[in-house]
Amino acid sequence: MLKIHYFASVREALDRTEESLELPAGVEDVAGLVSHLAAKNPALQALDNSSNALLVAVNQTVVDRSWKLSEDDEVAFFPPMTGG
Amino acid sequence: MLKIHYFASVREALDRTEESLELPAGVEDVAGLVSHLAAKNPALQALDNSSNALLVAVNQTVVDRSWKLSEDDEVAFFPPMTGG
Amino acid sequence: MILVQEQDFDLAQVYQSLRQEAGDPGAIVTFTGLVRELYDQDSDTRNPVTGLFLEHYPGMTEKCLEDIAQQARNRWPLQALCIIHRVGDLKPGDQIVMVGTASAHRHAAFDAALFMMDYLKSKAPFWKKQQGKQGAEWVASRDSDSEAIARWQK
Amino acid sequence: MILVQEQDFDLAQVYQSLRQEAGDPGAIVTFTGLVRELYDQDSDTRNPVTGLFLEHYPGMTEKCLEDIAQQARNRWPLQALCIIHRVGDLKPGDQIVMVGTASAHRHAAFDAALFMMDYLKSKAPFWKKQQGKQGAEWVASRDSDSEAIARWQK
Repeated sequence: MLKIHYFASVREALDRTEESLELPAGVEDVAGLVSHLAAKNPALQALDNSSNALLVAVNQTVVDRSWKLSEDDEVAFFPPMTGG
Repeated sequence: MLKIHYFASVREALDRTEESLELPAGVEDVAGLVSHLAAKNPALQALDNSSNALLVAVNQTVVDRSWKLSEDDEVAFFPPMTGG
Repeated sequence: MILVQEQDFDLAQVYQSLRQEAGDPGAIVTFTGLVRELYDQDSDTRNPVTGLFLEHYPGMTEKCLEDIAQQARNRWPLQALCIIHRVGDLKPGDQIVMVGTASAHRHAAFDAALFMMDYLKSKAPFWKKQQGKQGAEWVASRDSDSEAIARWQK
Repeated sequence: MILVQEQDFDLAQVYQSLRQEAGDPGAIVTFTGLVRELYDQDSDTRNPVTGLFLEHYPGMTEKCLEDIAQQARNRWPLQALCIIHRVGDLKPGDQIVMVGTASAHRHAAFDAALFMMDYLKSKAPFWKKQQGKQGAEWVASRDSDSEAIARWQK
């Protein structure tokens, strides 16, 4: 199972904190997962269309869209960081 | 009267903390004063001959050897600073 | 010492820890970040900040801060360092974050502290939501923060 | 706040003063310099430092520190700053000097604090005499300190 987390403005836009799902058939990388989730959720699609509005971490490390996914990965979606 | 101060290693080399003297006849600038004092004191001459070993402040500002002196100036001789 | 916590921190206590842990330090630098009432986005003073909510990604946050600390140790000869970042609800004037470094020499201590702050700002998973008199909004990331990181990668 | 004094100083107290004086600070940086037991010149550990005497030029010292502070205020938007330098007899582990800066932004606070330390090291009339187990000697000035100043003059 993929464990998916949403944070900050992404969490609010999607009105969702987390979800779990099987790695969908045909989804190999982060880009594929974003497309799969966005098909069900226009808010995610909108975020993904904005430049630099949606970052993705896999297993707690920020990765780009070509990152290959494995079953049991922890995936997180969030906006650019604003700590400090 | 010129008021002259000596600090740190310069003070120790000359075994002198301060002295007062009239601006000597013919002495117009710092270089002239150093020559005048060094003639009486070989230790000062030695310091002046070493590269960058002898700094001079007039009225509490570091100046170069061409600085013109006036009666009642406060002159200080010291090595490069090592604070902080 | 790396801490992510809701409660406030005591600069004096952290400073004494760094001083002791360092052994024979010549230089200790501390940086403290505080919640400003007049944030840049509201600098026309129409909407002063009345509160700040700090969200983070538990687990990834600690991993990220450890990584930043390790990068600093690899680049500079540090005798001790600390990073403390608060999360949760804060108000104007509150301390948000501190980093501290101890080294034999001042430039190492200064550079490492600034390096950790620059990385922390853009790479650690914290997000600020500002509460103003006219409502709440997520703070936008700044180009200047990405540029600050680029300087270290030259 | 600019002080030249024999007695020790309390970082926590200075930090709180900066925080209050600044009004709405976003960033506070403190630098503290301490007496090292193993100074570079003795880093082979044959002659650890047992004491340090700090001589200065009363009057010029204060004038010089005021000038350095004013240069920092002219270059960066500071909300508050302090410089404290001790003189007289010190021992290893003692605090010698601190500078502190408060600003809206971290880079101004960091740069101004480092600038003041770099200038203070080479431009303020302080001289260190180190007491070691094998005798006392005046600390030599370092080329790296002059080079640090040159960086700010570019």
